[in-house]
Amino acid sequence: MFAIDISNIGVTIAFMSVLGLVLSGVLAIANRKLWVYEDPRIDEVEELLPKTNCGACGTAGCRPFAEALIQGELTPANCTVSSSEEIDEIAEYLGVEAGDVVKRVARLACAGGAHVARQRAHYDGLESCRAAAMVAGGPKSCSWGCLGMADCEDVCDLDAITMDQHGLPVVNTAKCTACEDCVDICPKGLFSIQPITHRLWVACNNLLHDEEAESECEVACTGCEKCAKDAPDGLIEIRDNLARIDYSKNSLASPIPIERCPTGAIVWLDEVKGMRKGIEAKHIIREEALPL
Amino acid sequence: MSTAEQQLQVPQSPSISMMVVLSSIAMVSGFLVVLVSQLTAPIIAENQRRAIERALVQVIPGSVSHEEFLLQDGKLLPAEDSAAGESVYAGYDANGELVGIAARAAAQGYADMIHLLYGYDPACECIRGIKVLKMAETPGLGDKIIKDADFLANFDALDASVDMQQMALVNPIIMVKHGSKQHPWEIDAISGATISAKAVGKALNQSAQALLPQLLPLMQQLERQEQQP
Amino acid sequence: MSQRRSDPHITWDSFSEGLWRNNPVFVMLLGMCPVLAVTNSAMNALAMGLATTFVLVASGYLVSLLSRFIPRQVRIATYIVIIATFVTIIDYVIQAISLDLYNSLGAFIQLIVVNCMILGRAEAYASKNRPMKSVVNALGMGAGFTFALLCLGGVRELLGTGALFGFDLFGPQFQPWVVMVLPPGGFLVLGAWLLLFDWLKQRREQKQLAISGEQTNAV
Amino acid sequence: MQSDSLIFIFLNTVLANNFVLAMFLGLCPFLGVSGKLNTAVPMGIATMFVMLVSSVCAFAINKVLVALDIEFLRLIAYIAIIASAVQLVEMGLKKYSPTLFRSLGIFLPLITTNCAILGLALFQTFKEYNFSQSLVYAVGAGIGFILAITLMAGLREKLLLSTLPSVTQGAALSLMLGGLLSLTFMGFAGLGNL
Amino acid sequence: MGIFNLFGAGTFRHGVHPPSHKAATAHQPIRRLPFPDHLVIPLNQHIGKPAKLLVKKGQEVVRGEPLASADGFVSVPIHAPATGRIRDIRLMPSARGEQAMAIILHVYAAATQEVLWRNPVDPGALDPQGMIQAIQDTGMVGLGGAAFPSHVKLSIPEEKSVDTLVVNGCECEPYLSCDHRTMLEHPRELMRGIRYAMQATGVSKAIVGVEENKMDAVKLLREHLHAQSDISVEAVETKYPQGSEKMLIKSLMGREVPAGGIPLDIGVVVNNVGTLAALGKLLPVGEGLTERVVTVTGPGVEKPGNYIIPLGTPIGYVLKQVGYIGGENEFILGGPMMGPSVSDMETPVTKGTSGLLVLNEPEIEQETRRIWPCIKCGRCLNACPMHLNPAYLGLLAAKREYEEMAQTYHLNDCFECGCCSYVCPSNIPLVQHFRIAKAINREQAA
Amino acid sequence: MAKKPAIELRTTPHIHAPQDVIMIMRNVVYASLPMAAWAVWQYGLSALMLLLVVVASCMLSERVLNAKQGNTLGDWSAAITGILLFLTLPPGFPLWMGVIAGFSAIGLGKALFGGLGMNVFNPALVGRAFVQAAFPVAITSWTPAFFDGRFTTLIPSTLTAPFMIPPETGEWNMQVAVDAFTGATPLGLQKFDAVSTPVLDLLTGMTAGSAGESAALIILVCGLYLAFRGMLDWRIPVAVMAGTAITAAVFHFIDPVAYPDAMFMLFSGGLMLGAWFMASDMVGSPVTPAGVIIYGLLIGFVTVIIRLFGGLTEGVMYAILLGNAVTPLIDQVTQPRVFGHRKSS
Ligand SMILES: Cc1cc2nc3c(=O)[nH]c(=O)nc-3n(C[C@H](O)[C@H](O)[C@H](O)COP(=O)(O)O)c2cc1C
Ligand SMILES: Cc1cc2nc3c(=O)[nH]c(=O)nc-3n(C[C@H](O)[C@H](O)[C@H](O)COP(=O)(O)O)c2cc1C
Ligand SMILES: Cc1cc2nc3c(=O)[nH]c(=O)nc-3n(C[C@H](O)[C@H](O)[C@H](O)COP(=O)(O)O)c2cc1C
Ligand SMILES: Cc1cc2nc3c(=O)[nH]c(=O)nc-3n(C[C@H](O)[C@H](O)[C@H](O)CO)c2cc1C
Ligand code: SF4
Ligand code: SF4
Ligand code: SF4
Ligand code: SF4
Ligand code: FES
Repeated sequence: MFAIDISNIGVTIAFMSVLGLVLSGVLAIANRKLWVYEDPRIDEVEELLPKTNCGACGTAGCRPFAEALIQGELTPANCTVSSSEEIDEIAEYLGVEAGDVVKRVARLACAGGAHVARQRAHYDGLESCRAAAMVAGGPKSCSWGCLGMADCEDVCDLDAITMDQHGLPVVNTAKCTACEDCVDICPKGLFSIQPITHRLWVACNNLLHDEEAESECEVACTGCEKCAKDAPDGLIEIRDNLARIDYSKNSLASPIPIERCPTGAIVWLDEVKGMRKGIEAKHIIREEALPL
Repeated sequence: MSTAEQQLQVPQSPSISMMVVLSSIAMVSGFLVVLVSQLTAPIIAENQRRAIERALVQVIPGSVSHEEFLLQDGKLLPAEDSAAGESVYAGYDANGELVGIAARAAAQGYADMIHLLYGYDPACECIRGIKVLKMAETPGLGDKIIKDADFLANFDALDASVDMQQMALVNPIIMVKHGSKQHPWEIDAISGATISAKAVGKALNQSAQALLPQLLPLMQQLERQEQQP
Repeated sequence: MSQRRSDPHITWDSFSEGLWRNNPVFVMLLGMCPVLAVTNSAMNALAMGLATTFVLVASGYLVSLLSRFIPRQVRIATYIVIIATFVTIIDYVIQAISLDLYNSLGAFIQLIVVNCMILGRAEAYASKNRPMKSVVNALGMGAGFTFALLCLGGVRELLGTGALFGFDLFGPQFQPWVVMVLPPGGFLVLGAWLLLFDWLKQRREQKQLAISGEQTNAV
Repeated sequence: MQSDSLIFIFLNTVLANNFVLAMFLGLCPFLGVSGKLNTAVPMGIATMFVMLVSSVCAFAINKVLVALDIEFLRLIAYIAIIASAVQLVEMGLKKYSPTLFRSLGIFLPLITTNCAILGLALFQTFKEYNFSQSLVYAVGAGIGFILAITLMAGLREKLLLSTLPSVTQGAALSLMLGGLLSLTFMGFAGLGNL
Repeated sequence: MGIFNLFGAGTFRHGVHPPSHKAATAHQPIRRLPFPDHLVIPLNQHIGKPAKLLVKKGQEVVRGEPLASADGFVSVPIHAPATGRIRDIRLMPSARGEQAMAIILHVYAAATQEVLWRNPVDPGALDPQGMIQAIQDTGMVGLGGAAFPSHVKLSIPEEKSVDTLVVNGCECEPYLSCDHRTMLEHPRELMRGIRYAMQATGVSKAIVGVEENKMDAVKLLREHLHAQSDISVEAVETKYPQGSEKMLIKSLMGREVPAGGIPLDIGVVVNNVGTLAALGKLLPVGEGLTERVVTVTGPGVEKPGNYIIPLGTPIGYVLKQVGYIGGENEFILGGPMMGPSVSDMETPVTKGTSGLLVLNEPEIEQETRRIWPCIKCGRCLNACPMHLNPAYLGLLAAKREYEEMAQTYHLNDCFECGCCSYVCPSNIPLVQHFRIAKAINREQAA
Repeated sequence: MAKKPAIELRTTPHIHAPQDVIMIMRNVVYASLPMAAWAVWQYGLSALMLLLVVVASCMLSERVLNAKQGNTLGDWSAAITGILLFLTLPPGFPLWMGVIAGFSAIGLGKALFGGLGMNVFNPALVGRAFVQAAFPVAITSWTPAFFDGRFTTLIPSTLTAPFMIPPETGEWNMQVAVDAFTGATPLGLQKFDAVSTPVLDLLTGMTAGSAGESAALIILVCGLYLAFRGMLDWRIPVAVMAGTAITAAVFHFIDPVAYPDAMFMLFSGGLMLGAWFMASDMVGSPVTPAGVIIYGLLIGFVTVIIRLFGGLTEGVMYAILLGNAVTPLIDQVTQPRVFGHRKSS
């Protein structure tokens, strides 16, 4: 029953070797005749990829993906098929840039949460600071202060910003990568990127003075100049009724200038205890929003 | 970059080793495949034969042994010659008497082609049974052509007598709506699977119209061939 | 190719990787065509899974053995020839075992050749690892693939026909959900499995977040 | 309509037995490269092109194999030759028409290892199509693929603008969409039968 | 002439038909409001560079005296609306939201309506150049709402040629009727102003476009024309935003202002009837623009009507004069479709303020509706006079795809008319989205 | 909640057209109730039970699956989905299958994509397409209208035990049918037996079919009500009907014997219901003015093609789903020419 047909085997082997020869021959010739210069790194990166050509990365296959990687359009992690070690390897090959020397983070120049800052009106519309700012500057009395509608939280891809119970954004400095997205989106320009070593901080942006400022917000900078007087020479200056810190003299900074601030608009950012206000600062224990 | 420079950069690919490697691997795999195919060929042939056998028993009631012929240009040839032609199976009872012949038919069903085998009884000039060989109809709907007892009962004795001129069937096999079968050459359709059922009818009609008029004059050959061994 | 720095030892992970963490179907979404096409019954799924595993293991072994000798330009062609050889072999073997099974799997046995997973594994793993390690990994991948196929095939057969591996479970009066064994069923059931896994994953992540969440607000 | 007439073959492969939505062929690109219309459409066109090439190759090779009585080598021969032919086309494109290469060529390697191509070659052989039927089959399959992937890409682009529930993003959504499209295409089942 | 004119009143495609609410004010003559005790006079009441301050804190000024001078060509001077003393120069809330520099003028109780400072010219003797200068000296800006310096608009660059002056008397915003009343009460000034504008631009033809709901004004104006006049008065369909210059030109002349272009590009200059009437009144006597007609109306106002109000009058004072019903209110400067709402009662009436609309509780309740997701109903597409696709723009905005909005969907052609938001059944604040998108695109480009 | 400050800040425009989503949806419910009532009048208690079960299933699914967005039942859209889904089912459809239909309509058709307005396919039709593919026999089992005792007895398949095969209704049909009830829809009769049904019967619902598809006249009146109130875009149904009529007329012209005329095509099957209430669902249809016309014509064309040449007797549902699938492409190629631009770019 299991008769072996020798001639058939012969034909098979002949066919296969001819096939192999022809194919490799054609490829070899094509390789010479049709060769085009390409970035050699593409080959190298492609080598590191799984070459399943599955298209899961959204490109047309592993080679286009490699090209996109080299052009920086995509990141190695876009390849869902590679294991994390493989991804690391590719990232290493491509050379990820070295980390920052001093970490920089986003800082907010306002502390006027709903419990201390007054509202002038009721805003009704798109829940967005940008949108609200375009309607008569927003419902807040203070024209400079945080509107608390979380555009910054929304744009932060790293989830580094969360809104606290008074509607103020809190930056998680561990997650913040100083990408400036929040700086760009805030309609009031309240965010700035600061080296994390800048610890003396004016948490207000209001340009009114005295009672006018205080009537709008209990933690406003009133321009009373106490901090400027207590600080070492030139570290703090009052311009347009607002205290301004000259960070080129950051080495002189200490918690001393915050001590006599009556509203607590100038603060010291402690590594462990977080935001600290001076002893003179009004103690605010109210939790609910201020009435109109 | 000038053409000359470009030429310079052409990599010196190891063409010879490419060819050697690819063709030797191709050779080896060719060898493996041919071995496996030759080893399995008889088993597969046996499997197929048994499958056909089983089907033939179903469509030619009372048959115990079968013989395959090829119908080509109005002549019957033994199946061994691998010449092209329509396969026709003759079924014999225990006494070696011809009890029926079977042939394949096919038509487009709901989803894809329906291939079937049907048995023809020369005695009653009717179709005695069908067996679906291959289909892709919807389970639960189209597959009633296999499972529905009422439908299959149509083929207990489906009239397929050939007219005088031996050119065509006297009455073409037709499909009628469920529950309205009146003549022995009509098939009662399945409600809910009209299309699949119709395809069966169409396949039978086409095949019987083409095959039976050719085959009937050769009936003697079928019997005679059997008596030889 | 200087970056070949994989650990030469066979570890549990070289096997288990394909089972769950990098499951070829649920995670990597490779070889979708056979996954959806043949899973209208658990039996088909099992057969397909085993056939694929066979090809995966055999070609993985051979590729790993030969990869040093194969020039870059003909690598893909060679791998494909190797894979196609094993696929042809398994194709004939299945025909020899059962024609019914062969018929219900259709052309998809032959289409194992183009299952991206096999070529992908040959390239990405077998060509960079020792033969035995490749075999272990291929076994894991194959097992993961088979498992996934069974997940799909089981649900589709159960709802689509009321049976599992051909055993009637709900009695003759059960109304089958024909859609499950039809093409849309394939898409929808796999989609549903993925939804389920995603949902479970998200719930787990949320729980973890809830645990670690308290510390995040410190400035 | 005759089931081997060219028009039937065409309609059937485009709609009723759409390669992607009814036959489960070419799902990897269908799921992977359907995120954006401006990649999906070239991908579809390139696939159709490769289908034509492989249909012709397969038809020729099959004649040789049958003549030599070595049909069991069909699979190996088909895949090896299709892969090489596509690689050749790719290199040629890259050399002689970089623009076309950039828009279509980059998809070629992805397509080679895709079931739709080999499936087409195998099915046309199983169905014993003659040369013109094979060509029409290839064109139909190609157009069917373009149709499916374009619809899918359109839907996915539209859904980019929706607020999807967090669990339905990514592959699960693509599969569900594929399922609904496939459900839609069931309406074409049996088209041309009557 | 556009083909639309073959079928009755000219019009443009799309737009909306909000209820007009004009009856409360349209039939009452314009009245004058007394001076408040102080005026808040912002330095940037116009588009362009803010005016340059001429006065100091504590200085005394007389009505009509320049307080600030034009700072460059695209800028206009500001004249004292009343006699009094400069109390302060400081940041004050503006209608736009940010705090802006403003002069606080303490008005003497004895101050009279008499204008004590003027610089008369003889319009007949002026060449176009001189005419432009004279117009700039009046501090005239577009009173239609945009407050664009009129002299800039009327000075035609060498390389351009203009053939038509379109006078915009549509007043398509609901509630407002100041232009209507101006046409009825000051047709002579208006005609004179049209002549000046024609003289400055050198055009040979002027068309006054008036919506069909003001046929009395059409009739009256036509009575002031001779049979063969180069000025004509045409009625156009009553539809918002018919008064937008692009739409009005389309309706009257069938011409389309090219995208990103201005009417000048197709040989047209558009001025509001109020602008030209004021010009006709001020230019010959050489007075500055110190007051304007404002429609004060809305369900929250006791005595709705059109009032001549000195520029700088805080809206709180205006409301006290006309009497307003308290409770929950919304204060809108201008019409309900385009006017910004304000929250500070010190916000002054400025050159661009055409109306003061007070909505109260029932209207607010009715308009404060839940925002649903876009249901792709396409109503916004059928409303947008610019034929944009606000639905997709809105969806893209929600995903912050601002660049694509501008590049693929022509965001920058949107002039924020609000038709799309008006019809949106899902109450999507589309215009608000678009403003944000434009602002962010501008910032990114800068 | 704190008391609202007395000054309100809102953005332009400060006024809105009176129709909002809830109002539109509520009116669609009103407009679909007469059709549902007619179906109940025709088929009696079974239809009523099916209506209630399907609507309840849709609303419950909406409540559970869209829980993240709060209670979204108030927008009425789930109720519409339920009613319209009911209208597309055969009146004797087993109740348990009705539950599945409702669940898949909301689950697969809507919640998966994020709820109201986000879906790409018409939810009711997704539900029906799902059960049609799942239970193809039950969904093509028609029962006669106006049978005696329809308000006291149930169609035997209605109360099938969950997950079980419904009993054959053929025999029961014979018993209750006043005149010989064939159990075939006008389209089925036309297609398989070349028997055509008078248009008058089609208009008044004296034919077999889905619960709500069989009275074209009522559908037309309800649809026109919505169109006149501006609640639906009249161009869509008109385009669908035009597409159907033109295609049918062309084929009828080619071969009047084999292909029925345009009137029959327009008033048979679910075309009226589909055109007025389902193709017109704005969520799945194009937004552009030119797009809706193309969309409608395409639906009409595909419907006729499936009816004439497909394996199925009815194609409206698949045509609309296809139209939904093509909608994003139509939207892309029919962006309006922006004012002041030479040609759309
Ligand atoms: C999911 C699905 C699968 C179907 N499968 C089949 C099938 O396999 N065979 C068939 O003849 N009709 C099939 N049909 C067609 C319908 O049942 C069709 O209405 C019927 O064949 C003709 O109606 P009638 O027989 O009730 O007159 C299918 C329909 C659907 C929706
Ligand atoms: C930056 C800018 C430059 C303009 N330049 C001119 C100009 O040179 N000539 C002119 O006639 N109008 C000019 N305009 C005025 C516009 O054409 C238009 O009349 C003005 O923006 C007010 O339009 P509106 O009232 O329709 O909103 C300019 C407007 C802006 C904002
Ligand atoms: C949506 C919209 C509606 C407008 N409606 C009017 C109007 O009703 N009356 C009017 O005089 N100007 C209206 N304008 C302003 C005109 O476009 C144009 O700027 C003005 O007529 C120019 O005249 P001016 O510079 O004298 O103000 C509208 C502008 C926009 C964008
Ligand atoms: C005119 C009109 C037609 C509608 N048609 C349907 C429909 O066919 N199916 C459906 O599920 N909902 C329909 N709805 C309701 C609603 O739009 C639908 O549930 C949305 O698709 C949900 O996002 C319709 C609503 C309107 C206003
Ligand atoms: S910081 Fe700026 S963006 Fe963030 S909530 Fe406050 S106003 Fe909004
Ligand atoms: S006063 Fe200062 S702290 Fe208070 S809201 Fe304004 S900016 Fe913020
Ligand atoms: S606001 Fe812009 S988008 Fe909306 S209708 Fe007006 S021009 Fe069109
Ligand atoms: S009007 Fe509103 S709901 Fe309708 S399409 Fe436009 S944005 Fe969407
Ligand atoms: S498995 Fe079919 S294309 Fe990848």
